[in-house]
Amino acid sequence: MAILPEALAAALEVMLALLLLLMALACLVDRYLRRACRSFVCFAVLMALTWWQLRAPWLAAVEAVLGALLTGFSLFFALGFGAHHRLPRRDTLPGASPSGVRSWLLPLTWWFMAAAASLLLVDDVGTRLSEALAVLGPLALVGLAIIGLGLWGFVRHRHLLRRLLAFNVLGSGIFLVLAEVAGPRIEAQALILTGLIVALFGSLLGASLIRRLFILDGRLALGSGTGGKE
Amino acid sequence: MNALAVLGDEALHLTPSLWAVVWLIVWGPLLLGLVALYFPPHRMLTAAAAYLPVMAATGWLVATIAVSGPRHASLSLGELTLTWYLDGLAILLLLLTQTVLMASAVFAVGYCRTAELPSRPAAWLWPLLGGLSSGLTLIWIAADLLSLYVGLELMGLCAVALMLLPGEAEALAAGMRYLLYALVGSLAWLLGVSLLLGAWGRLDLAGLAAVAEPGAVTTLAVALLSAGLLLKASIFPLHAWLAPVHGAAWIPVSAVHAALVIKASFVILLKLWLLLAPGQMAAAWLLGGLGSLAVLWGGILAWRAQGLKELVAFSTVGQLGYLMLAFPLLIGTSEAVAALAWRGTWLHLAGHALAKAAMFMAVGSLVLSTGRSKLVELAGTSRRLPLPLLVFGLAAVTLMGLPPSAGFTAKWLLLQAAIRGEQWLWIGVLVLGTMLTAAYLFRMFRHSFDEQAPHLTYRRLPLGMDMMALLLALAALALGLVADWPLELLWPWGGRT
Amino acid sequence: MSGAWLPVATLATSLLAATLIFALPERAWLARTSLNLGAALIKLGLVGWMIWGLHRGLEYAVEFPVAAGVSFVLRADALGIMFAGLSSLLWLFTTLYAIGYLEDSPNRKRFFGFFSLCVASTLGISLAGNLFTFLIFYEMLTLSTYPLVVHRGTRKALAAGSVYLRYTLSGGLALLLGVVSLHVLAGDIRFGEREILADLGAEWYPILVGLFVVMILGLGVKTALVPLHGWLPRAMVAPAPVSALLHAVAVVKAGAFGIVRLVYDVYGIELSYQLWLLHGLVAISALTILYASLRALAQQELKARLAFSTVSQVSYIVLGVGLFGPLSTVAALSHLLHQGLMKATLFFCAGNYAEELGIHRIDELDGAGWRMPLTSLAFTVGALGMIGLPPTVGFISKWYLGLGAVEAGMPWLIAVLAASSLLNAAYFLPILQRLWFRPGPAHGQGEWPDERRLGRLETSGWLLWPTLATAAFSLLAGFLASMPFSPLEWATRVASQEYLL
Amino acid sequence: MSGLPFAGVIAAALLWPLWLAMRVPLRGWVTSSSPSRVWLDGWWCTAPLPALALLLPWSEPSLTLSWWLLGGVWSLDDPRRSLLAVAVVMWGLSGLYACGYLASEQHRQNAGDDDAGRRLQYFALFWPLCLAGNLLLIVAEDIASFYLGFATMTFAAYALVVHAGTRDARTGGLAYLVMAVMGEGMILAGLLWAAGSAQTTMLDALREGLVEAEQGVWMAALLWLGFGVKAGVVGLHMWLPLAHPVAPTPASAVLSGVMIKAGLLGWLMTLPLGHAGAGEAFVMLGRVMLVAGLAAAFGAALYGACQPQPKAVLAYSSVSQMGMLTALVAMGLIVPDRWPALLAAVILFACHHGLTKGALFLGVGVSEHPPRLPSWLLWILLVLPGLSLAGVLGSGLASKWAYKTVFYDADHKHLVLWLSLAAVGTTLLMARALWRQWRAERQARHDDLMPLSGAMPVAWLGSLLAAATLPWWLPMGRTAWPPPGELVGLWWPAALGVALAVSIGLAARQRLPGIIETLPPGDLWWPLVRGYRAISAKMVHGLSRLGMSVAAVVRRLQALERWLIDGLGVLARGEQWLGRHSAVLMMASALLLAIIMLAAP
Repeated sequence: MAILPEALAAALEVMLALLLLLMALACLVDRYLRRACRSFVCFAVLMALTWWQLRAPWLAAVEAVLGALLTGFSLFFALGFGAHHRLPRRDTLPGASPSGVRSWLLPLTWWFMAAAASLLLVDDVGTRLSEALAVLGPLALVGLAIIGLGLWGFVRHRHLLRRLLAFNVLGSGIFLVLAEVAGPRIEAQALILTGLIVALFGSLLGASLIRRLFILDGRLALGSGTGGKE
Repeated sequence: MNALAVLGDEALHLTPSLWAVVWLIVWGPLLLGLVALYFPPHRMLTAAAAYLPVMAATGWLVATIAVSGPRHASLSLGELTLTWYLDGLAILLLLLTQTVLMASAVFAVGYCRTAELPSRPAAWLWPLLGGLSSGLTLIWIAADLLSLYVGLELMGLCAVALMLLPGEAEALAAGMRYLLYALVGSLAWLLGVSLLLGAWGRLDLAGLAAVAEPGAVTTLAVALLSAGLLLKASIFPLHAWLAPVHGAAWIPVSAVHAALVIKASFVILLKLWLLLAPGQMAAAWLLGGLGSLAVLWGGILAWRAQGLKELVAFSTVGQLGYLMLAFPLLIGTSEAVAALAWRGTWLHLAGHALAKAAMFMAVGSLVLSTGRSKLVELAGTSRRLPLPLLVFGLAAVTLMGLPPSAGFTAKWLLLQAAIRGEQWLWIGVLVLGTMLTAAYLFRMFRHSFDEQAPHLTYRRLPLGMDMMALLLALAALALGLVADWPLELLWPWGGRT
Repeated sequence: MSGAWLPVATLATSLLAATLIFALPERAWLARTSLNLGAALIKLGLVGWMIWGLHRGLEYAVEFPVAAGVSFVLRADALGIMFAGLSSLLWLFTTLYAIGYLEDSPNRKRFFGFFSLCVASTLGISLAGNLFTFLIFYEMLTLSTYPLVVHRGTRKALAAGSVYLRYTLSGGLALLLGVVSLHVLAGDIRFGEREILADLGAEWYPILVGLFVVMILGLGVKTALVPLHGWLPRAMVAPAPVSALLHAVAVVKAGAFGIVRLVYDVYGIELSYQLWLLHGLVAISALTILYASLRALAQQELKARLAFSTVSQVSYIVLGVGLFGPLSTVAALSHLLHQGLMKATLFFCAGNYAEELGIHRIDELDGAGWRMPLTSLAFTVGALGMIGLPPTVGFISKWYLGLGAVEAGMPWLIAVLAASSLLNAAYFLPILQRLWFRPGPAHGQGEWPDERRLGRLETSGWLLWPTLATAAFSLLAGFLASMPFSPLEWATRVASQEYLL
Repeated sequence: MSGLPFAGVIAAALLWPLWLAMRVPLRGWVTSSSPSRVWLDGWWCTAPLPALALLLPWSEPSLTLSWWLLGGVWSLDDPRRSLLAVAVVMWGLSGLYACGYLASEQHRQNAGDDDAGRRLQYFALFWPLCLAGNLLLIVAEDIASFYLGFATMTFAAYALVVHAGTRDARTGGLAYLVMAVMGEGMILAGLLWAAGSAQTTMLDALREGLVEAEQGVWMAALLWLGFGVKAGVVGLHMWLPLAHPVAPTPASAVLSGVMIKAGLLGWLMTLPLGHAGAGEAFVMLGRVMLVAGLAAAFGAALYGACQPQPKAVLAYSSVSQMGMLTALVAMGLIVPDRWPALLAAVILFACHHGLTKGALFLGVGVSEHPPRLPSWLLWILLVLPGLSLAGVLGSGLASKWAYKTVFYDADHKHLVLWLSLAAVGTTLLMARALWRQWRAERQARHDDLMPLSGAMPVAWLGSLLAAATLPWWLPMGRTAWPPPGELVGLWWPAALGVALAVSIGLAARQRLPGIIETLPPGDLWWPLVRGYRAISAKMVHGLSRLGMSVAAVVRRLQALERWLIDGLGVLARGEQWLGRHSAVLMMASALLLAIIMLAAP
């Protein structure tokens, strides 16, 4: 790491952040499920890189194994990759109400809360916003953005797999913010590690649930009827 | 504050023998569960015997701590230090947990056999229950947010996994919903924790209480934490996932879940609020208000419920509402009021845990024996199934808060606190809640005492199942009369200086 | 504290009996019967022992803390033991009766289990040493009587059970609120520590009055004070022994006993008088006495008429409590016992008619005296007692009540009493006339609704002997009212304690 | 003699009739299969005999029973001993008479008529019971015993009244019972009130207490009216003419002869008669009583003279005579200082009336089934007690003289005049009764009914003898006989009455039946019954309306409840909504909490 010049490191960081945001977006808005899952695997790999970048090699390794490999595997398992019953390739369910701008309202306010809190953390004495943003760093900002996206996705989507994806993205966003605001503390890493494990198990559980629900009565969303008609 | 003083005192570290006991209690059930995965118990006595060491260890721990006072322990993993703290509250919750778990496990043996559950998923019941137990134990004794997080997640994931076992679509859908909300709740919690960590740089509760100042960040963190925990604790209006889960899960799972799992989130919530938001009276009133609404909402829905399990599930929603009254009664009130409310809350929690587990078991026996699950279809059961009905009745006594039961004594204490604190609203809630509870619980009896109903065919159940339920129900009753000893252990409490 | 185990043992007898009965199989008639009777006899013996001990000045008390500041207190004082004596005596008879009554009917295990629980609760009420303990058993009573009320399991019984619960549980809640508030106000008041509330000071008096009203609302439900009496006539769908128990000992008396405790042992008679609480009691009980008698007059069902008569008669107790003076206290306390004896007799008789002849309505009773002379004789004794004619116990109660009314300076109440007597006569004498002087199926005219031959005597011995025993007791307690240990004498003793202090 | 034998005697006197009453069901129970059992046997007739021992001159005729009811005291003094004597004689003779009177029912029972057997059993059961009550009330000194005796006698007599089981008997029984219960109510109220204010359980203390009590006169009025039902005070007398004719003749005899004297005894025991310090209010009460008594004396005579049935006429005569007695008792309140002398007169009058009226009633039965006696002898014997009642001879003359002297001494001559006029009425009644009896006897002889022998005539003759010899054996001291010069003053009412009767009888021979048709026995009873029916119909209607309106309110509430419950279905939809929006709600609650916490001070 040390061999890289500082500017390059900063540029790398920004690029990583932008890529993360892009992948998260791709993963969340894509209605083609397999593509979305692939985007998520990419997102997870990028997360691993980010941990490396943040000087947390252990986390990077764990993220690569748990986040990219195992979670990706579980997602594809849920899709029915290579099995007899496959999920439909495209999510055709309408979004949950409220739709449009209003569907953004709550995630935005929530995001605002998180952002405000993060800013407040570094902004004790009332420095200007731009300085605070600078202090917070691009990864934290992207983390916040990802939180917002993830929340939106979680609230808006009804397809279970997409909600699972949204949860994973949301979790990653929170890890990013956590890493940024708490710094390289061992506690933060422990929390993230736990969170990763939880996310993996959650994904595994979720994937198997989705799979079996689909096999049992073709259900793709929560609610009483098949096909998620609520 | 009290907890701090203990943590600073080297002399009050756990002795090695106590350490061993604690480890046994934390991991013993999990190990037993793993063993049972490969050698599932077929007789209830076996299960009871296998669990006996854990129970004995719990008993010994309780006795020791009760005599010698609170103890603490720290566990270092490299640079990371986890702190555990065993005070009266923790050991009592431990005792409660292990009692309910053991009863449920023993009940589950009979249940698996009688309900002829498929053997593979049935075998998985054991390790998952063990994991649940470990998670719960961890939560009760944890004194830092990381341990709490680990415990919470362990418990939550096990609980969701247990939903997978029945394999029916309804159960799976309920489990899926549960999973999603549990995970999102955890994330909200994690966000809150990360804010706290960022702001104050530490995770141990005692340290946080010492350094954290009320401010915007703490406040936001507490709000986020609380939202996550409220969702996990299924407090109105975030309770909607609960009823399907209880309705679809296996009976012993529902019993443990209603008795303990959702309580864990509540316990964490209460602990954190007392530490981090001791002056937030308005917000505490909001929580109390949510609790009141929960009492009404849960009560009314239980009253309208058609299915037996549904009724019990909504009853849980309503009963949790009473617990939420702890916030307005504990936060920003005088010492005397808080002392009463503190005791009342824990007593209610314990009473409800025991009674609700017993009630679920009774419901399980009824449903299993008759093959019917609707209230109306159970008409006329009292002649053939007196014991489950008796258990149901005894549990109902506690839930309604009628004497002699833990529920009654708890209600007495809460009422006393409300009157003394001049918070009249909660009196109305308690009264109305009692009436609603009576209204929905007596529907069961009204149907079961019907002698003009067509006769059903009945399946014989092992006596041990009902005895377990009876044991729990009687414990709930007895707790109302001998509440003094456990309540004295709760005092002095870790809430304030 | 020499005999702390005695109250506990007395209570445990019934509880244990209940538990064992629940544990026995349905078919174990002999074991259950012997258990029932054994427990009843043991309990009667224990209570008798305590009575004797109290007579010699011993003290029986036991207590332990339940939660912060509240204790569970069992204490046998003169007032409590009086009620305990009544309940254990009548329990014996009612159990005997119930065994015969429920012969060959389903769910006997459940019935006798809850029956024992019910008596345990009644005993607990009588031995309770503070309001908290009282409340515990008071609510326990509600719960344990519900299965008895709905025992038949018919639609009507279930509906009556619901009504019963609505009333009693709401009443229980009101009582709970009052008791808790009182507890907050004055701490854990033991029965007999009357000065605590009086010493609170005048600024608390309005609150005390309010709490009293709330608690009377709670207790008044069980006492069936008008307008809180609606459950009682409906609860008549229960089997006859249950009605006897509800009306004579358990539920109604629990409420009345609670009022007695509240006035005498919590508020203290002087404070109650000072706060005008007693006047309220007098007014409401006078209203109840007359209203219920009028309603009884209009009933054509035998048990319904008896039910309204109970509403009216129990208010005598409240009236006695409400009048300020030792004589009325004697009246209230002795009527507590007297009414139990008489009403149990009457309900037993009603049950006998129903079981043996299928009679439920009054106009079916024509000539039943010839078919069932002993039962009818017992009924006559009970009815005359209700009217208040000597030498039955009813006269003794009425006598002291009237004297108490004069003593309290309210002679107009004598008009209420006389009117009540007349009304009682108006609704009981026609029954007697039908029983004895009208020609009916026994004279070869028409037939009984559903005649069964239950025994060699006019009906089964299980049914007959308890009936005769309670009738005999209600005669003897009147004849020998001035003997030592008679209800009257014991009531006088309690009253003298009350007013000497 | 000491107290112990007296206790034994009194116990025997009370328990023996009770045992005889008990014997009836016991015999029925033990030997249920024998149809020809004789219920009114020799033993049964001995019921009042042990009470005769009470008439012996006991030195200390008092018994205290501390365990009894509210504490019992039983004792005897001369007035009560006199009444007791008359009661015992009358009960004994009537019992004997009843054996013969009910022999026909016994025959019917033996012939297999179960109803007759039942009626006999009731008679055999309640007769001694009634007697025991009567004896108890005479000896009782404490209120409870007195009330017990009074109530026992009253209610047991109901069974005697309705003995025949006919429609008329039931009406008479109803009238009797209704009035009796009302009387009991008033007595109870009066006793309670008086005893409460005097704080006593004894009758003598109660009398004292009445005088001192503030509202004593009201208590006294209640007691007067309450006992007045039994004693046939005007307005409360309706049961007498209804119940007497329908009851078996021996029962009528004791009802009219002995039992209505219980009312008188009640007055004597509870009213402060002869109490000097009683005050103006009591004098006022006395005047009211006096007027009521005289009204009864005249009104009953007039109304009774129109009755066709001899027993109804005799019943009205009882009302009339009791009215005179009421007037005498009232004088005890108006002129208290004359009371001791007046008391003797009252007792003498009461005893005389008891026996004479008993003899007259028994005579009615005799005239309906004339025994084998020469007609002239029979008629002399039948007329004699009538003359005695009219005050012409025998005890009637003596008692009339007794009160007359008292009033002359007290200077109340106008009262004597009134009473003499009442005696005219009595004579009229006697004439009417005897006339009807004569008709009945002629009818009986014409129908050639089976003549009676044995018990009935013997009992009747015994009662005649007892009535005639009353002044010589009454324990209440020696009676003074009027000097021959006063006889004119004593006889003129009777003569006037006879003359009046004959003239009316001759003059109104044709028209009288018309009047009779319109004047049923029981006078005021019938309008009262009509009024009651109207009112009770309204009341029942009102009560059922009340019940219905209560039920309507309940129904309304139930409907409201159902509506509410149905409305709760909305909640189920709400629950679904909550289920769909949990995530959003979680965010919202976090936001809300944050806002509140930040906004709160």
